Amino acid sequence: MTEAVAVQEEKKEAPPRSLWGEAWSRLRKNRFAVMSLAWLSVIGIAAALAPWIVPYDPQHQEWWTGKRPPLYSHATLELIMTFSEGSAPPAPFPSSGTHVIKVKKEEARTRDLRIKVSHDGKVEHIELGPDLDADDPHSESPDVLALASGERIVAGEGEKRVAAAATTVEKGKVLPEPLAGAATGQAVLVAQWRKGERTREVEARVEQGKVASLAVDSKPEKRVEVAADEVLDVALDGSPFVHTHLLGTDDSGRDILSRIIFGGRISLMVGIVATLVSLVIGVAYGALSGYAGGRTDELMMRIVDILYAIPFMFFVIILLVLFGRSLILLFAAIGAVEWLTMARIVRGQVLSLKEKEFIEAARVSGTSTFGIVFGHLVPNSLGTVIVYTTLTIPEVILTEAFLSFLGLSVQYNGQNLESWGSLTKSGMDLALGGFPWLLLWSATALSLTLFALNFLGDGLRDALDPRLRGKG
Amino acid sequence: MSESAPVVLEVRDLKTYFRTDDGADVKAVDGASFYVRAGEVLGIVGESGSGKSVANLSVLRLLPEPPAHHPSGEIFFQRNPTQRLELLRAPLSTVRKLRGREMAMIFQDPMTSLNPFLKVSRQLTEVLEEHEGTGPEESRARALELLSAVGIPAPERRIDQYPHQFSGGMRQRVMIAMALMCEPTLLVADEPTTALDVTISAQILDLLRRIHGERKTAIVLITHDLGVIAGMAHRVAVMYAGKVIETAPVRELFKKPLHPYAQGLLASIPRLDATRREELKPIGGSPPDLRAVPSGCAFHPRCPHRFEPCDKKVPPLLEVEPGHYAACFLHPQDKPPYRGPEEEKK
Amino acid sequence: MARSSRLIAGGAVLALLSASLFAYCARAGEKPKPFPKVEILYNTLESHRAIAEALAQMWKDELHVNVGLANTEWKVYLDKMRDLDYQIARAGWVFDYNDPHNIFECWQTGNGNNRTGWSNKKYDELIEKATLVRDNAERWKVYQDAERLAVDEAPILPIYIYVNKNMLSQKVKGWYDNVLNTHPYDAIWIEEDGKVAPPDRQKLNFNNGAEPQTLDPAIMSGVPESRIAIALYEGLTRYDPKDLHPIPGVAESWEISEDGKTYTFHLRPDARWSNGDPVTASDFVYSWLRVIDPTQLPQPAEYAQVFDWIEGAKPVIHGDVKTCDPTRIGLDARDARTLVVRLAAPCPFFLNLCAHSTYYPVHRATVERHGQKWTRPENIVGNGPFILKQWELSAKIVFGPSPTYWGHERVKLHEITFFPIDSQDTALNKFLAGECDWLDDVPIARADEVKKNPCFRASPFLTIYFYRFNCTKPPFDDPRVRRAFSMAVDKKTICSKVERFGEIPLKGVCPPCGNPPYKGVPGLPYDPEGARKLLREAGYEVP
Amino acid sequence: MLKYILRRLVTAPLVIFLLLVITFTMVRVAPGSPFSSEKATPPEIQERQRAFYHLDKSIPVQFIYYLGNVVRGDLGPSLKYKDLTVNEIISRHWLPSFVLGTTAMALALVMGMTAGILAGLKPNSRWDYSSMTISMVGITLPAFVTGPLLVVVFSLKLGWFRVSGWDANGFSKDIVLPAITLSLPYAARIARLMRAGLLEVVNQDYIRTARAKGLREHVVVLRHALKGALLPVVSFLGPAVAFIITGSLVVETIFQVPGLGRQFTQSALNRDYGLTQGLVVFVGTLLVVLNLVVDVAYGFLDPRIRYD
Repeated sequence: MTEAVAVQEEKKEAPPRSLWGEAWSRLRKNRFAVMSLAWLSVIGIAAALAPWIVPYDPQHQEWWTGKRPPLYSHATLELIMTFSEGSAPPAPFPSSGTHVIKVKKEEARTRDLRIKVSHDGKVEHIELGPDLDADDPHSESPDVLALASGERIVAGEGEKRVAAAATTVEKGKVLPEPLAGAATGQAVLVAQWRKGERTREVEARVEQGKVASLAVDSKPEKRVEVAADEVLDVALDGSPFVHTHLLGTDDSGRDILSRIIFGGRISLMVGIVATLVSLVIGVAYGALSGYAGGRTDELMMRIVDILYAIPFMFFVIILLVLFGRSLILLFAAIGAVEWLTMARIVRGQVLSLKEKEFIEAARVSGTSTFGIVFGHLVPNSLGTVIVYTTLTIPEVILTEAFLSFLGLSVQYNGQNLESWGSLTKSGMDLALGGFPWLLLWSATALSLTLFALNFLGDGLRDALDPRLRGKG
Repeated sequence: MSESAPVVLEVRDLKTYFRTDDGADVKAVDGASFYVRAGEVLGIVGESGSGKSVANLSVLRLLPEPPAHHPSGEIFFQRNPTQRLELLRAPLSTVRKLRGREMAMIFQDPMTSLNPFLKVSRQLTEVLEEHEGTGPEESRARALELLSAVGIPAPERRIDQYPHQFSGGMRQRVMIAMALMCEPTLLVADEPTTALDVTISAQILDLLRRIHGERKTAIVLITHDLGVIAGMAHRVAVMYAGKVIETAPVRELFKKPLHPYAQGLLASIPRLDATRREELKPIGGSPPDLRAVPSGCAFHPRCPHRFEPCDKKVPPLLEVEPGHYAACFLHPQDKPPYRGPEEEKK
Repeated sequence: MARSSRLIAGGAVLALLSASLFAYCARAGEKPKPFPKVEILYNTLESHRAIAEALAQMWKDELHVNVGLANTEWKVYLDKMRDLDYQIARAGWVFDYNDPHNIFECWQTGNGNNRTGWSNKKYDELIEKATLVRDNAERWKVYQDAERLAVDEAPILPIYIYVNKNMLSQKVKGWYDNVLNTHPYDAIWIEEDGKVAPPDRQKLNFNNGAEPQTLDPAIMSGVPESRIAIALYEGLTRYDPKDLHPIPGVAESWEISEDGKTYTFHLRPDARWSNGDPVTASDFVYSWLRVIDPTQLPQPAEYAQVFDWIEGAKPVIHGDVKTCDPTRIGLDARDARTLVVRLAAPCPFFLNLCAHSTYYPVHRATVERHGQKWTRPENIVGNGPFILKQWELSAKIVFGPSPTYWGHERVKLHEITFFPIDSQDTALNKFLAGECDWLDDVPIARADEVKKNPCFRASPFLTIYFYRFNCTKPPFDDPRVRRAFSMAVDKKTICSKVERFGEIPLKGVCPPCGNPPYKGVPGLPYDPEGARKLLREAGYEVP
Repeated sequence: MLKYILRRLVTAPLVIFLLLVITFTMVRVAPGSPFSSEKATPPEIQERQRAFYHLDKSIPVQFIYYLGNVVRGDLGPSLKYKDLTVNEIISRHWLPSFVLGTTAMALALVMGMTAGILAGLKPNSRWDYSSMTISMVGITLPAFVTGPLLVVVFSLKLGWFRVSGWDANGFSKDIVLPAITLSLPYAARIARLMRAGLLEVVNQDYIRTARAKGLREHVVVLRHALKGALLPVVSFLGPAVAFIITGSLVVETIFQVPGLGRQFTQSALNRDYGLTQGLVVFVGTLLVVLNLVVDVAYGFLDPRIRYD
């Protein structure tokens, strides 16, 4: 196809479009590459903005709501909220659905139980809070529960304290009075919180979605603020404050969506930074080796061969063990291993490039070796390097996942931030026990991102390599 | 060459376009017509990018479709006195059976056109085995015979070597031997000597000439080198920007080129038979961008004689002198237009 | 989500503001200082991490302390513990024998297992005193005094008592839940349709969890090894399969002297090695000396210190006496069937020790003939109810009944196969597919599924989970701080929500164990308010 | 050729020596002792253990001592498995890894090449998209996800295979699931390399020549295109074969294959110096030999490459 090639050469001269501009226009036609790019942008932005966009704190555990399916809602109050009369409370409130009632024993210490009541007023689930049943370790979810008289119930229609007579709550039965009011009545919020040394109570009566009246320690108030970590106890009658976990919760009751967003942060960071490390070392090494040529080149490549023979995982494990499990170290360790291939590729590029006329010209005009290597040779092999980079990132992400399998997950700032790899690993364990969504979401996020990176790499290669044009 | 010899190949108004990524068409061949008779050597000449190779690759249907496509044109191939095939619309399987057996092709670069992974013997014998079902020993004997015919010394030894062990000239000889394995009626030689140095090139041309002399194969010889044409072809077709702009018996053309482009071509080559030192005159400008061919006569931006109609209308290919056609407004426009070999006979 | 994210954002801003205000006030004020950042050290496992995360959140919620987690790899973790290079670290203790002494001695000053830097003279004295008390009920009282001290000063944060998480096929009989999770194979049989299965189906497949490091009882130390050892060897005593009290093994009877320091064992006449040789008193003397004398064993015995009790052994084991003179060690083979053991001090649980793997005998001639290779299947000679038949490295170890065992008529199992499967998930799957009859552990992640399975057997296990405080460095050099941290932990939630197999909250430092059962003292209560108060007393700012 | 192989074999010991120096220092510099355990061992006993394994000497002396043994073919004792030597551990674990690895590699080649050829012949066709999408799944799903899923479906639900197990005699049904799990990512990579290789080769002049000769399409592909397209696959196979037959930690853990892969990480985590070093020597040697084999195979595939 000599003519066709000639045609392309002419084409390049005629309208002065840059190589990159052309590559970009070709890339845009690759539907998969564009979709990949879109997905990666979404993930990238989500990861970058993670602390601001996650619906919940990814580390906050609510043990009583562990392993709940997607779209699960439950009631807790843990955010800072401002109530003011006449305005809507700061969350969907009230809504229909199931209810959680808290009962407080007349004792110094906070002890509670949760009774989940279905829409028709029947008791669906009874759960005991910590220490309520200190004597019997095995009765964590009783079917029948007797409440002695004198126990305070912090819930009820229009009333915050009902001195109950002895009452029996039974699964599947309609909730007895006075608890029943909680399920059917209008929404009343009773919150206890600590202000300084004192414990105070706020009561917000909500009608038709608006705060109708507000009282602090039974005294009317126009406006009140409750901070998250000050909340001692919350009871809602009518409908609970809804915490919706879009993707469900994990075994400690943490929000999966938030964890996945933060996990992406770790996985992508590991992938990108480690690849950058490998890029810097590999490009410099490969370019110098290829440019030097001769014995130096042979020696340098021999060293690469030797390093290739070091079993890779072993190397990383030893490094991690040796210097603790920091994120930075993981970057360095993986990058230090991955640069080998990069060096070989860059060297090959430089070998073929350095015979070209423009290098000759640069040399004749007295450019320094450094200038030639980093000013001319490296920029001209950028296309290949970029393609390889997009293919290295998924490799690194997978390597990190593998390390998670070994329990060598990374740590950052003393927090155990789970990457997609380790989320998938722990999800796998739980999925086998009948909680498939724990695996599904993280595995999907991981797979889709690796998919996208690979497709993007392929698309870039096709776009940057004119030989495949017309085929690709 | 007798004018009554049967026409082996006739190309009529062939258009071969390549669809590009942004949907535009590159018009590599844009209405070319030419023909070749049995036993005749047709030279096709033109600059790089003039469409001569693409036209011939279209004949063998070797261009990947897409991106190549043919908005118009017919290609007739005379298989035998009774069977005449139109190749553009024939099923690809039919065309495939013709390739190598009745139409063979020799490519420009012998360095890349032979498969580096296979022994020469394999690459030669497979042609016969494919088309004639010949057994391995017989094929090998035929291959050896042809290798010595194309002048490869010690063929017994060399047949079991790999292409990289051959020099460029030797490889082109192998290519020629390969093309001749089935005694084709038509041989397309696409710039067979361009990649070779001058002495080797002369040897290869000698070889082609000898083969033509012995076997009377019809040859389409594609080249940009008029010297090659002068030494081998009977008739010449000059192509520019995908069109044949002038066609004539070789002597006529060399004696009196009619199109300014052909004139320019002739002026730009040194002539061994020149009696006095002439100055070489290169053609100014550069070949057109095939995505945006100049309007009217594609050559007009470079033409020293351009005048009023040149950039408006496309000049038709007319019989300016008997048997000598040209497409240029410099010549009288009342001459009969080109109608192919059938019309000529009438 | 949109609204809640706005909430979060607002919350974050407010939190930031209040935090800076707080910091400002704290700096402006004089005495109370903010509590420094605390780091929890734990190792590798998923379950350790879950508990560390729970603790971090509890301390954060109740005490407003900033807590970080540090996950380290096992060997590094051990080094850090040894060097006291931590603030709070997770720990566990598997009892070697069923006696409270096993855990109480750990907190003595200078004990290798202390690893908290905690030192209390009075405690040390109490523990020393306890070993001299012969009556267990009396002894328990001494321990209770000691435990009160430990609870009060809180060098450790006790969390829970483990449960055995066995999965046992219902066709396996003669297997009893017990606190050491030790199950002598000579008592086990396979039942089919309510009847004893025919011999060719008397097969037990057990996942041992790891490849044994050695089959030489003198140098073995781990649980997988000891599970194999009780099939291969038999000590002077052995465990009762139900309640683990020592019952006659090779010794058919024994006498204990008045001062509790001299034991005279009478060996049974029909005790035989698997090659037919009789098991004699001098076999025991040889085997025990082999452990005591460091020059005898090719590899040093890790567990040699369990022989510290024997007269004259301690200085030899710990290198104070360079050469071992056998006559100065309190072992005496009076005749082939009488072994006299003299102890350096009365040991109330010496009969339990006699059932420990390090006290097992080895066959002298075999050891001397084959050297280090004596444990190979083709060489090994044991005196236990089973003999080694096949050993495929990392795949399985197969035992068959020993025809020379004195109680071979009791043994019903025809074949025992030990798998070294270290992946709990694989092991559980193998059990569910019927390829395995007994697992001694299950993955926590699959608790819900496992607990529904009728084959699941949970029972208290004499192993405790706790956290160590580094008592040598601030802030945990202050007992009030340690107490505060202990009181802010809701063990109940950890047991029921983080661990999920009915682990029992551990109040004091010692679980109920021994015979009659030792009852501990009440530990620190769960009292966040009290915890905050303590922390304030210790001079820290608590909101 | 023979000279080239000999020359490469001569440099091999040097490579292994360097490897040994690196690992030897690395394991000794790493924190943590092989003898530390959850229950404290008296320091005197630990001292005795160190002396027994010559760890009380200076590192250069240890190294020279170790090197002397290695030269004699003795990789020394294992610090963890006290009854066994490193030679024994390796010799009794390499076969399952090798059998599993070669089976998986064969499977990967068959699956990968089929998919790659299908995709490469008709780029952007339905075949292309489906086989490339499947291979993407192979690349992106970690083995610790695919393995257990296969177990759940084929062992627990269908009961076709055992959950885990390994027949000491070599091949049995037990190999199916681990081999599939292990082969998937490799198959996927081979498919992609094969496709890219084909796309590149198909644009070469000599393929046009083959077409001009009138060869049928499958002859063009199988005889003319495949060999050239295989080159990138072959260079990938070099390190891949070495890693696949020295065992995959994940697959060996999930299916409890008694192979070398797990020994690798376990020995490092246990600080079993002897076993770690021994494994590095073994795998290093294997890697050197396999790289050589690949280079030689390359020479057979591509007649243009000459070794001198």
